[in-house]
Formats: sequence, C-alpha cells, structure tokens
Amino acid sequence: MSIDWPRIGYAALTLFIVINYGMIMTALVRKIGARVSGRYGIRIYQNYIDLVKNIALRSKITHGVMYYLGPVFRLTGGVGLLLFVPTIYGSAMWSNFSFAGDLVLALYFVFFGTLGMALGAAESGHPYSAIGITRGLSQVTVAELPLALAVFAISLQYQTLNITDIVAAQQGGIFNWTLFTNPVATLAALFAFVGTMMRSPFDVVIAPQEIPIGPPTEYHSSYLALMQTNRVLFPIAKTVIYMNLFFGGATNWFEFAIKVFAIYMISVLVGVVHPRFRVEQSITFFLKWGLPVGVLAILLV
Amino acid sequence: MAEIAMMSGFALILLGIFGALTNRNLLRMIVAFSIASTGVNVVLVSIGYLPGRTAPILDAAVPLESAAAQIVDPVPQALVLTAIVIGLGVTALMLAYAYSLFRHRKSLDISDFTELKW
Amino acid sequence: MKHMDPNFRKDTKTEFPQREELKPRKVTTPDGQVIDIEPLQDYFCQEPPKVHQKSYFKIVEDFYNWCRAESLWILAFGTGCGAIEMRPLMTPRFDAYRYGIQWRATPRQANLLMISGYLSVKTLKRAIRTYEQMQGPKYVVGLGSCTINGGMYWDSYNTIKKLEEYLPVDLYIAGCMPRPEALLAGFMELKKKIKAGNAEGANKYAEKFDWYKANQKAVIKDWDMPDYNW
Amino acid sequence: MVSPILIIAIGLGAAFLLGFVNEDRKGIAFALTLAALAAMSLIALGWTLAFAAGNAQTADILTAGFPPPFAINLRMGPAEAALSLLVAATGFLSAIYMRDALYRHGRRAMAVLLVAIMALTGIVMTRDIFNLFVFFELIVIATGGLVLLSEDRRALAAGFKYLVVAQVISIMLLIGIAFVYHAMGSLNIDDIGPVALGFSGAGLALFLVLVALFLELKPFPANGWALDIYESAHPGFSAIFSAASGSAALFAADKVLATSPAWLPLATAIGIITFIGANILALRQNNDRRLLGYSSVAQIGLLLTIVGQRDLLGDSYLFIAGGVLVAHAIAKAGLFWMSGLVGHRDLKDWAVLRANPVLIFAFATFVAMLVGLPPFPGFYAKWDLAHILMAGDRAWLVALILIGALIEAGYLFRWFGFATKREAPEGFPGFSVNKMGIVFVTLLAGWTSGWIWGDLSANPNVLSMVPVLFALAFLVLEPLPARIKNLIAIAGLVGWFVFRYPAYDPLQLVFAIIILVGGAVIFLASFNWQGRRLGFYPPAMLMYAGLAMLIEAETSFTFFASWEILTLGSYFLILRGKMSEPHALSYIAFSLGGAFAILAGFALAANGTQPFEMAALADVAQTAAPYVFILLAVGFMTKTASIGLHIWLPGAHAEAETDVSPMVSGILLKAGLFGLWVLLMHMGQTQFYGINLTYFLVWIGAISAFLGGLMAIFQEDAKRLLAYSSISQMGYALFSLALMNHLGWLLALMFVINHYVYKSMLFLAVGGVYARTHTKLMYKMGGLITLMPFSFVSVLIGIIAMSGVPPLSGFGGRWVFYNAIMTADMRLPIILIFLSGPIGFLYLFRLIHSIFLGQLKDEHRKLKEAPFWLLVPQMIFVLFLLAFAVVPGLILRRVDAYISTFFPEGGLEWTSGGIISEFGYWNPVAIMLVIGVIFVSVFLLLLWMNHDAQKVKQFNIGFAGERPYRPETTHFAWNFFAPYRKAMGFLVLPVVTTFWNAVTDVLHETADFARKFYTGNGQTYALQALGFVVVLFLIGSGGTP
Repeated sequence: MSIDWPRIGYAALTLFIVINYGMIMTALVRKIGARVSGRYGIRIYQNYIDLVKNIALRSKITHGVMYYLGPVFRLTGGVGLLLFVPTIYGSAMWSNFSFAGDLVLALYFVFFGTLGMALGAAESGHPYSAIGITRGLSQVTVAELPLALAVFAISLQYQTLNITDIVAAQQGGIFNWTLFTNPVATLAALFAFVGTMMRSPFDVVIAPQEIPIGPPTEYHSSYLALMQTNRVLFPIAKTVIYMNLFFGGATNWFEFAIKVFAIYMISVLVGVVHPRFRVEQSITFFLKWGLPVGVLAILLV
Repeated sequence: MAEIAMMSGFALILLGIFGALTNRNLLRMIVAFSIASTGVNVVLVSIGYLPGRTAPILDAAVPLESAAAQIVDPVPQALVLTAIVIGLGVTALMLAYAYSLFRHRKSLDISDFTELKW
Repeated sequence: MKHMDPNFRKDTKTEFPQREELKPRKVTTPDGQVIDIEPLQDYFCQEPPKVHQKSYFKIVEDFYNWCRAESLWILAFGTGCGAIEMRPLMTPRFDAYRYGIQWRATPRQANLLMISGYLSVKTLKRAIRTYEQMQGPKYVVGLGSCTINGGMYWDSYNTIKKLEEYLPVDLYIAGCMPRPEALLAGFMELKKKIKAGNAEGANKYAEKFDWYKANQKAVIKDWDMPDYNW
Repeated sequence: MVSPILIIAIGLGAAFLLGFVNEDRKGIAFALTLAALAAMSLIALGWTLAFAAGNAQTADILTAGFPPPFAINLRMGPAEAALSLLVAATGFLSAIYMRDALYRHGRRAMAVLLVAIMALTGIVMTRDIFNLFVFFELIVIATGGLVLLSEDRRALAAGFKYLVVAQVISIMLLIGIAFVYHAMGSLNIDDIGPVALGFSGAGLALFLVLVALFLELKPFPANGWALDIYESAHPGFSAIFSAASGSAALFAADKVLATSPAWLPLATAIGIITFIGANILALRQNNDRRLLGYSSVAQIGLLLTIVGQRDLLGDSYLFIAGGVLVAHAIAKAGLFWMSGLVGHRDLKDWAVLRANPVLIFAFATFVAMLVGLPPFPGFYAKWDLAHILMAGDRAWLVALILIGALIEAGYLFRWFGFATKREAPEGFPGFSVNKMGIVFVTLLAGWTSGWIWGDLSANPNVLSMVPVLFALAFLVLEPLPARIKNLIAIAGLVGWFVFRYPAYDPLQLVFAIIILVGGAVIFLASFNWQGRRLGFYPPAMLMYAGLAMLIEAETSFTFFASWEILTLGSYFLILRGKMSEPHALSYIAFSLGGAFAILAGFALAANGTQPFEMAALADVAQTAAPYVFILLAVGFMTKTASIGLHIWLPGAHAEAETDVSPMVSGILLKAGLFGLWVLLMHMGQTQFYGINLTYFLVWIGAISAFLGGLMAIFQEDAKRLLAYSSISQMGYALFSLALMNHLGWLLALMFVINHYVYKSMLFLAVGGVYARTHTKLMYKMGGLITLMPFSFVSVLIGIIAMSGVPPLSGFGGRWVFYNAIMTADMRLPIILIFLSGPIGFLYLFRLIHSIFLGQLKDEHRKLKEAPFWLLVPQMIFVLFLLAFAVVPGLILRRVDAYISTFFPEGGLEWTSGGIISEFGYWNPVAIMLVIGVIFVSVFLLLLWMNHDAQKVKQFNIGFAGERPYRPETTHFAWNFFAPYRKAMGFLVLPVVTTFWNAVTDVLHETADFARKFYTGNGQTYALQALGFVVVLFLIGSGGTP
C-alpha cells in the first residue's frame, strides 16, 4: 500500500485551518455573547494564550494510563471525525480520508473520543468526573436519537450513505438543500445538534459549580491543552457533518466558514435564552419533542 | 321375583354404602360394607336367575343335552361364591385393621385418622 | 494598633487524635488474608514538591510568562467576605475577562488562588490543600487587610494573621474591603510581576517547604493530610 | 417356552409353601420368596425376549382345558410379557429392597408379597373379566397387608382408608361385571362386543366396570386414599404400588376399553384431567413420597389419555404407551427406592444424596425419564404421540398434555435443584448398600430401556449418536483429574470439527466454528479448575453434543432430540452455580416450555409424515404454516430470551460458574438463533391473516434489544449486566434476521460471531475478577486497572467492539446494519434499535468504570491478576477481535456468497479497497490505519509535553478543598445511571416477571387450595370416589341421548 503523501498533506492543512478557524470562531462566539450582555468580552486570540499557558505549566500529575490516554482518545476522535468527512465538496483532496468509510463511520466515530475521555476521566477516581460522565452519557444517548432518525430519513431520501453523494444531490441552488427538501428531518437533526453541543440548556454535564466541570475536573496542563484543541475542533467537525447532510455542504473554504459559523450559532442562540435542564429533564425533552419529529421524518420519506 | 330380589339387592347396597359413609365408627362401617356386599351378592344371583328353571346341577333330573334350556345360569352363582369368599377376606382384613387401629390409637372414629392429608 | 497575640495557638499540650479514617487498619482480603492498610501512605502520594527550572531559552520563558500573565485562571474559592468583591469582576461594569482573567471551578486548572479575606484556621487547611493541588506556576493573591495582619480579626483566636507565613503570597491588595477597581489594579500588578519573571511562588514554596509546613502545622492542630497534597 | 401360567403358579405355590417354613427360619423363607420372584421374572423375561426376537406367537392358555368362555383363559402377548416382566422384576427388586422389613414381619409378609405380585401378573394376563375382579381383590387384600410393612404408624390409617374405598370400588366393579355378563352372556373380555357409548343397559354395565377400573387408577380428584398409601407405606412397597400396580391396573382398563372403542373419549377425558390436576396439586407438596404419589397419579393419567387415543395411534400404540409406561415405572420405582435412602421426608432432605454422585446421577436420570427427555423411552413416545395426535387434528390434546408435562417438569426439576443445592444434613450415617444396589440396577434398567426404545423407534437412536456417546463417556471418565478430562474435551470438540469440516455449508461452518472451536477456546479457561470437578464435564459435553448435532440435523427428529439434549446438558451445567438453584429451575421451565412448543410445531408441520426433513418446512400446507411458524418461533425465542420469555436468562447466566457463563451465553444462545435461522430460511414469508409473521419478529427483536439494554444499565451485578446485555444482543440478532434481506442475515451472522467473542471474553474477564474479589457487585470493586491490566484490556477491547465504535469489529456490524435497514420494509422498530445502540454503550461503560476505574478498595489493594487460564482465552479473543476488525472478509465473504443463494440481491462487493454495498462503503484497513496514525501522533505529542508528570495516588484529587473520606464513599458507582432511571425507569418495571410470577402463583395457590380437598378422612375419600362416578355419569348421560 503506497502512502498518498499529498492527501496527508491536505489532511494536515485541513486540520490546521479548522483548528485556527475554531480558535477564532469560538472566541468570537464568546465575544458575541459578552457583547450581548454588555461586556467587552475576551480577546479574540485568548484561546491561543490559554492553550500556550496550559502547555507551559511546569508541574503535572497523572492518575494512571487511561487517565493519560483519555485526552489522546479525545483529540483522536475529533481529528478523525474531521478527516473522515469530506470537508469541501468537489475537491478530492479536501475530502481527506473520507474514502475509508461513509456516513456510518462518521456517526459512530463520534463516540470514539467520548469513550476514551470517559475512561480517562473515570480513572482519575474523582466522583465528580464519574457523575459528569453519567450525565453526559445518559444525555447523549437520547440526544443522538433524532439525529440517527434524521440521518436514516435522508439516506433513504437520497438512497445512499455516501456523504459526498448526499452533498452532490443538494447542489444547484439553495432550495435543493435538505433543509428545504426535507425540513422535518433537518429539524430532527437540529434537536440532536443543540443537544450535543454542550451548551445550555444541555450543559448540566459540565456544571462548573456543582460538579466542578464534570469529567475533565482532574485534567490540566497539556492534557487540557489537547482537550481545548478538541473543544474547538470537534464541534466544527460535527457541524461539518450537519452542513454536509442538511445545508448543502461547502464548495470552498469561505462558504465553509460562513456555514459552519451560522450552524454553530443555532446552538448558541438556543443556549443563551434557555436555562439548564437536569439530565432526566433533557432525556424527557428529547423523547417528547425530538423523537416524534424524528419518527415523522422517517415516516414521511 | 327376580326384580324383587334385584331391587332388594340394590337397596341393601345403597343402605350399606350409606351406612359406611355416615357412620364414623370403624366397626359400624365394616358391618355396613358387609351389608353392601350382601346386596351385591343378591344382585348377582338375581341376574343369573331365570324364571321357571331349575338349579344348575347336572344329575338325572337335568340331562346334559337339555341342560342349557333347563337350568339357570350357573356362572353368577359361581361368582357369588367367589365374591363371598373374597368379601370374607376383605372383611377380616378390615376387622384386623380396626383392631390394630384401636390398639394403637385408642379410637374407632375414622375422623380421628386424618394425619395423612393434603 | 495593638500587637498581635504572640501565643496564637501555641498550646502544645492538647493531643489531637488521628482521624479514624486515617488510622492504620487491618482488613481481610477476599482470600482471607489479613493485610495492613496505612491510609496516608497508600492513598496519598508522599512525594515532596519539586523546584521547577525555567525554560532554557529566556525568550521562550518570557513568552510563556506573557501567556501566563494574560491567562490568569482564578480558582473559584472564596474564603471570607472578600469573595463578594470578586463577583462584580464578571459583570459588564468591570469585565475582567477582557484581561484574560477567567474563573475555574477546579484547582487543577486554576493558577491563581485568591485568598479573599480573613482566613480561619479551618479554612486555611482547605486553602493549603487547594493551593498544593494547583499546578505550577501558580500565584497567590491576598485580598484585604485580614490577609496582611489579621485586620479586624487581629486578636481572633482562630484566624490567621499573616498569610505569607503559610502560603507564598505574590501580592496583597489592601483595603477592607478592596473595591473591584482595586482588584483590577492588583491583577495588573500581578501581571507585571509575572511578566517580569518574579512570580515564582510555587518554587519558593518548594524551596522553603519545611518552613511553610512548620508554620502550617503550628496552627493547624488536627493535621489530617499528607505533607503535600498533590 | 415355559408356560406363562407358571408365573402365577409359582407365585401362588411359593406363597403356600411359605406356610410350611418354620417361622424362625426367615432366611429360608426369604430365599424362597426371592427364588419365586426370580423365577417369575425369568419366565417373563424369556417371553419378552422371545417376542422381541420374533420367535414367539401370542399364546392363549386355557386354564381348565375348556376354550373360553367356559373357562378362564390367560393370554401372553408382547405387551403382557413385557408388563409381567416389569411387575415381577419390580417385585423381585422390591423384595430385596424390603429385606429388613420382610424379615421383621416374617414369612406371612413374604407370602403376601408373592400373592400381590402373582395377582398383578394375573391382572396383566387374564382375559376373564371376573378373574380380573378376583385378582383386583387379591391385590386389595395384599396391599392392605403390605402397607403394614412400613415403620410409619400412620400407614395403618392409610391402609384402612384404602380398604374403605376399595370396598366401594369393588362393589361397583362387581355389579358392573354382573350386568356385563347379563348383557353379553360371557365373562370373557374378548366376547364383550363393542358397546356403544351409552348409560343404560349394556352401556351402564360397561360404564360401571370401566369407572371401577378407572378408580383403581386413582383418577384426579378421587385419589386421596392412594396418596396416603404412597406417603406412609414402605418405599419398597410404594414402588410396587406405583410402578407395578399402576401399570397392571392400566393394562386392565386398556383390555376392557379395547373392546369398546366408543368409550375411549371417556378415558381420554379422565386421563387428561388427572394428568393436569395431579401435576398442579403436586406443585405445593413438600413430602417426597406424597409428591411421588401425585406424580404417579399424573403419569397414570397420561397413560390413560394415551389409552384413550388408541383408536388414533394404531400401530404405534404399544410403542407410545409402552414408552411412557416403562419410563414411568422405572423412574417411579427408582425414585421410591431412593426415597428409602433419604432419612427425612422433606424434599430438601434429598440433599443427602450428594454423598454419592452416582445417586445424583440416578436422580437426574429418573427425573429426565419422567419428563420425557432424550434418550429415554418417554421421549420417543412423546415425539410419536404428538405427531400422531397433531395429524389427527387433536392439537388441543397435545397442548394439554404438554402443559401438564411442563408443570410436572417444574416440580421435578425444582426437587432436583433442592437435592443438588440445599444444605446436606450433618453426620450422615451412610447409605444401605443393599438399597443403593437396587437403585443402581434401576438406573441401568432406565438407560437400557432408553436404548431399547431408541432402537425400536422409527427415528434414529439417540444413544447411538457419536457426540452423545462421547459426552456420556465422560460419566465413566469422572474419576480422572479435571485437567485431563478438559484435555479430552477439547480434543473431542476440535476433533469432531476437523472430522465434520468438509460436510458443513458456510452457515453451518460459522456455527460449527463457534460451537466447537469456540467451545474449545472457552474450555481453556476450565484448566483453571483442579481436582476432579465432578459433574461438570458430562453435562457440558452433553450440551456441546446437542449443539453439534443441532447444526447438522436434517430431520425434525434429530433437530428436536439435539435441542432437548442441549437443553438438558445446559440445565445441569447452569445448576452448578452456587446460587443458581432458582434460576436453573426457571431456565429449564422456560426451555422445556419452548421445546414443547417446538415439538408441537414440528408435529403440526409433519402432519404425520416421518421422518420429516427440515427443508420440508417450506412445503407446509398454507393452513397450518402460520401456526407452525408461531410455535417454532416461540420455542426458539425462549432460547434467545426474547422479551417476554427472557426472565430466566439473567439469573441463569449470572449465577453460573465462571467458565459456564460464557458457554451458556456465548454459545448456547446461538442454538436459538440457529433455530430461527433455519425457520426463516424455510418459512420466512409465512403470512398470518395477511400479515407477514416476520414483522412480529422484527418488533420482538427490536423491543428485546431496547429493553434488554435498558435493564442492563440498571444492574449492580456485573454478570447480570452482561446477561441482560445478551438479551439485548440476541434481540438485535433476531431483528436483523427477521429483516429478511441479504445484509440483515449477514448482520445476524456477524452478531453471532461478535456476540460469542465479546460476551465470552467479558464473562471470563468478570469471572476472573470475581475469582479474586469474590463479589459480582460492581460498586464493591473499583480501581482494579493497575492490579488486573490484562483483564482490563480485554474488557476495554470488548467494550469498544461491542459498542460499535470504529475501528474494532463492532463497527462492521453497525455499518452492515445501516445498509440492511435501507432496504427494510419496516421503519418504526428501527427507532428502538437506534436507541439501544447507545444504551449498550452506557451499560458497558458502567461495567468498565465501576470495576476497573475509580477508587480501589482497602481489601483489594493486594489483589493479583486474574488466574492465568482465565486470561488465555481472553487474550485469544482480543487478538481475534483485532484481526476480525481489519480483515472481516476472511469469514464474512464466504457467508455473504452463501446468503446470496437465498437473497441474490443486495450483497456486498469485496474489493481490495474496502467493502462496497449498494449504498455505501467501508474500508476497515484504512480506518484502522488512519485512526492508528492519528492516535500515535497525538500520543507522542502528549508524551513529549507531559512525560514528566508526577504519578499520584487515588486520593490525590481536587476534592473541593477537602480530601476523600474512604474509597467506598468516593467511588461513584452505585445506581450509576440514576438520571436514566428517573427518566425511563418506568419502562423497566418488572412487568414480565410479575406476569410469570402471577402464573406460577396462581398455579401454586390453586394447588394449595385444591389439595385441601384431601381431608384425610377415609369416608370423605369414599364419598369423593362415589361423587366422581356420579358426576361422570351425569356428565356422560347428559352428553349422550
């Protein structure tokens, strides 16, 4: 098997672009939030400083092997997810490693980082980590359900599981987007989107004052740096999937930036106006509202 | 005649069984069963009886050739004999039981012997 | 101002028994073997803190110090009434975020410990633990007169007077209480100190570890933890 | 050939002769008795063998030289010969067994015994109805005498009660005989012409005779008197009373009934009511002998039912009735004899039998014989009976018989559970060698009868099948050390696989690999056990034998026999667990219930044709097909533990031994799946009122997958969690099978493989942890990762594989799943499947977290890694999972091609660049590479930055300024998914358990209420007997004009 160096180069470049874009974008989003509440907000480059600061910490501790590997799993999950999904439509190179698997791969690889992170955090032996994991896992199982149904619906609609093909089917005008051809499925997927972005009202998982930020409570220094990197990367990787499936994909980096930002803002907008759910409330919420929409989506296709 | 015998036989049976089921005393039950057995025997004999025929003894009075037309059916009578013998045996056994029960349990009331149940 | 009580908690007669859960104990393993458990040895890391060297290249260390200064993560831990003065810093009026100052709920991720006001002996123990659990380089800021000399608690039987005897304080912000503006000014001072490479409290703590421990143990009679809380 | 009349003559003569023996010369008297009984047995044996060899004709013996009806004649035919042998041999063995009692009571008792046996053979042979009466009366008298052999004082009262009722019966019998004679003019049974069903004249006469004969059979509910005898008499006599008297009386009834087929329905009705009624009442019985009494009554009821069906059974009648009768007689006699070895009368006191493993084996044999399991005669009989009745449109009767049999199996196996699991009493004096010898002879007779019936059967003889013989050989090997036996077992499994390899088609091959090779791998873990490990290998190998035969079965008979064998083997295997007594019981109850459904299904499908090829399922008539489908599906789903039929599984799998859990979970469950596979392969498109039946299966599978997972996440017990997970996984497999498309089947097959691997691996890992921690409660563990790294790795790999996260093999399953549902007709059940995927993630995470991560406990600080031999198979599984993840095609490709023969559409394309379906693609190698490279890069990056991290201990956590108090209070593990319980807990309310509990409660309460009927008062019993007759008469005469 020959190594496809250009492809690896493009993948690295994609990673670089997306991480930087994510660093800026998340800072921007926080800044927007600050401005809305009348504050000046953090500096746009604050994420970089925090990252370097964490890497520059002099003392570190470890609780064991899984604890050590947790962030590795986490970031691998984020990077992998990004690279397994075609980023820019119409470019073989910007499709990165999407030849390795289709939509199903992307959907299941989401759990890779979650699993590793949960294992690592659990090894720290901190009860708050475990509580946070419980909450996170409990919530995500139900939150992902509408997405699974929506994905099923649109893969039936397009009769393919190939993401590139799904994007291709949405080309040629805004009204070809799944958003318009299948609004119910899109709505269902957005339930899942809002539910898994770790934003209010679904952020009881990392409740800072109650269970000091939950799973990562013992993480610091470079561990935290890896997780911070993933924190800017992973939501974008996930947003890219939504963008590809429901919002027509992106044909160039500019479109990519706009669309990702816009989709990302959906969860932000929902978050800033809603107070936090308890876990069982969010489970009930998804079953009561997300699930019926999802069911409708697969019945209507 | 045969009907009367049979009727009285059945009456004895019913009487006997009624007695056996209503008297709690073991001895009375045994006597009642004897009555019932007698009733059965009477019924048996009455079945075999054919009016106007003679006893099934093959002698000069009843030549062998015409015996089948002259005698009453001998089989029920033979049965009765057997039944009586067996009845005797059973009655004796029951009496022995009653004796033994009384010796061990100082009671002849059947309703006292209910430790085996359910 | 009267002098501070020279005999503050100098009573050495009273014996404080070891906490029940920290006493060595014998337990039976599932196989029926009886083993000794020394909770302090078995459950806590016994390593002393290390003095960490600066980066080899000064330019790298300067860059790091700049980053550390511009990314102050304060542990959300209020020890006294001064805690209430911290909250306004998050509001639009003062908005400390614009200076790279954020609050963290876990000591693992924080690098600035604000001792916000008087510190009772009981709280001191928690403050020490928390400080030791933070990862270096880490900074301590004493807030208000109470941390400097006991302030209005100068003759209290259970409030420590000089914070620097127990933790390496980088900066005091005087006042009773200091207003948020003063806090912001203090942060600016701290930043300068960090950028100049002078905020080496963690190393100081490690270097003078025995001295700090002696001071701490002198006032904390029911010492129920390892010497250094990793 | 010796004249059969000698049987009677010897008995009678010896009895008289005994009168001449000096009262004190007991040895001589006893020897005489035994000699007489032996002679009687030998004559009967001679005749039986002659009939078996075809050297003898049915002989009529004219006693007085006159032909009937002028004199009494006896008949010796095959049935008579066998029954005489049964009676005489039982008498002979019982005589030896009762030696002490006979010595105590002297020659008179021996004479009475001889008379009893003589009279019983007389009943069997005589063709004269009055002679029948005489023999019956002789038996009454003899019984009255022999009851007194017992040391139990209560026997006296029982005997009297018996006599009272016997009097009533004899009155009726005699009147009946008299009127029959009146009507027919003959006392010879052969002269009793066909009497039409009626209740006047000849009808009434025959009714009286029949009803008296039926009463001799102790029909339910007029049988209290007999039960008292069973309870209080000497067990040796009870054996005669149950095995010999019952059989003889039944034969008498059969003789009379044979003359007038019109009366057969009466026998059927009484028989089936007795069978079910007595079995229900037995449920609440704690006294062993009384329980055996109920069971005897029930078995005779079943036989009467069979007698009632003789019109339909035709040529098979003797085979069927004989099979049930022989099984009943041998087993019941054996059990009564065993009861004499047990000092106390409570069922739980049978635990004393554990002092001798052979006795336990004998107990198991007798229970299996009574329930009608292979390889015993009852099994063949049951099989033929069900087939003929089904073909004769008497499905309702089959249903009733099977229900009754199930209830009987319930209390018998419960009893067996008591014997193997309850506290054995202290200071046990030891068994009487004499009595034990008798039991062993009976045991031998049981197995011999099994072989004979197998040989007589039109179907293959189970005892001549190589795997079964191999398994049974382990009985002989039991004295060897466990490790040697283990080696032989492994060699056997692998050898059989190599031997049969060429004959397998790809589907069979996959199952064979899992069963045989997989079984061998799991056996590696069994090397962990030392000593002799009695009672492990025979059942385990029996289970494997059943499984190995199952996948090769071509006819429905072999299939069913294999099914029963594997059920039986696995039951004994499961029962070995420390706390598994109730769970093993519920396992066998459900399994037998399922097996009976399968039996009914096959019988219905065969419609009388035997042997019935499995492939012929496809050709079942349209009218019957849906019912066949439902019956078979329900049967198979009890094994896969689909929801509703699942409640046996968690306990059975969780409480089993460490190496048994993977066997019964990883391998045994596949039997059900294989069954469903075969079913769907042949009958996949069966419609029921226009609805495709697979739709129901899809729903059941989806619901099982969902609820099984949901229940798993709330378990605190690690093995229970895994067990519930099996329900979920099997639901998944059922779902995908029932999708009825190419990829669905491929998916099911991947589940078969994957589930075997990771469930075996996880069970072994948890078992290894259990071996060290001695607890299965997860919250009591924690932090074991550093102490048990290998176990951790296998659980970790298992979790990644099972939850479907790439890059391990579980993902392949999910990918195929998505592709499979793209072409599925149904969409709604898929929602449940979507939800159950992540739920699987939850419970698996709980498993690994609570055991290996978190806080290590005081008492676990010095634990060692799991035992070596438990780790060996785990590591093999880990390697396999990694390999299977990269090159799934090695196995799946062939199967994919094979499935194409059923579903040509929708297959996969296997290219070098990955696997391509109609809708998507998947490249396992690339996935593994990409993830691996990224992971390693990130890891190296972290290592570079954080290589100098200080290793800290478990209490060094940022605990809000405090420090943890103790590990127990710091480990967050109990009720781990509390929010889930709050939100979805209502879905896992134990509805199904409540339902099944209610079913058993109702049965038990009915039993408890109804048995009050037996007040213990002799007069009441007599009244009941009379009432029985009257009710019968009223119902009968009301029913016929």
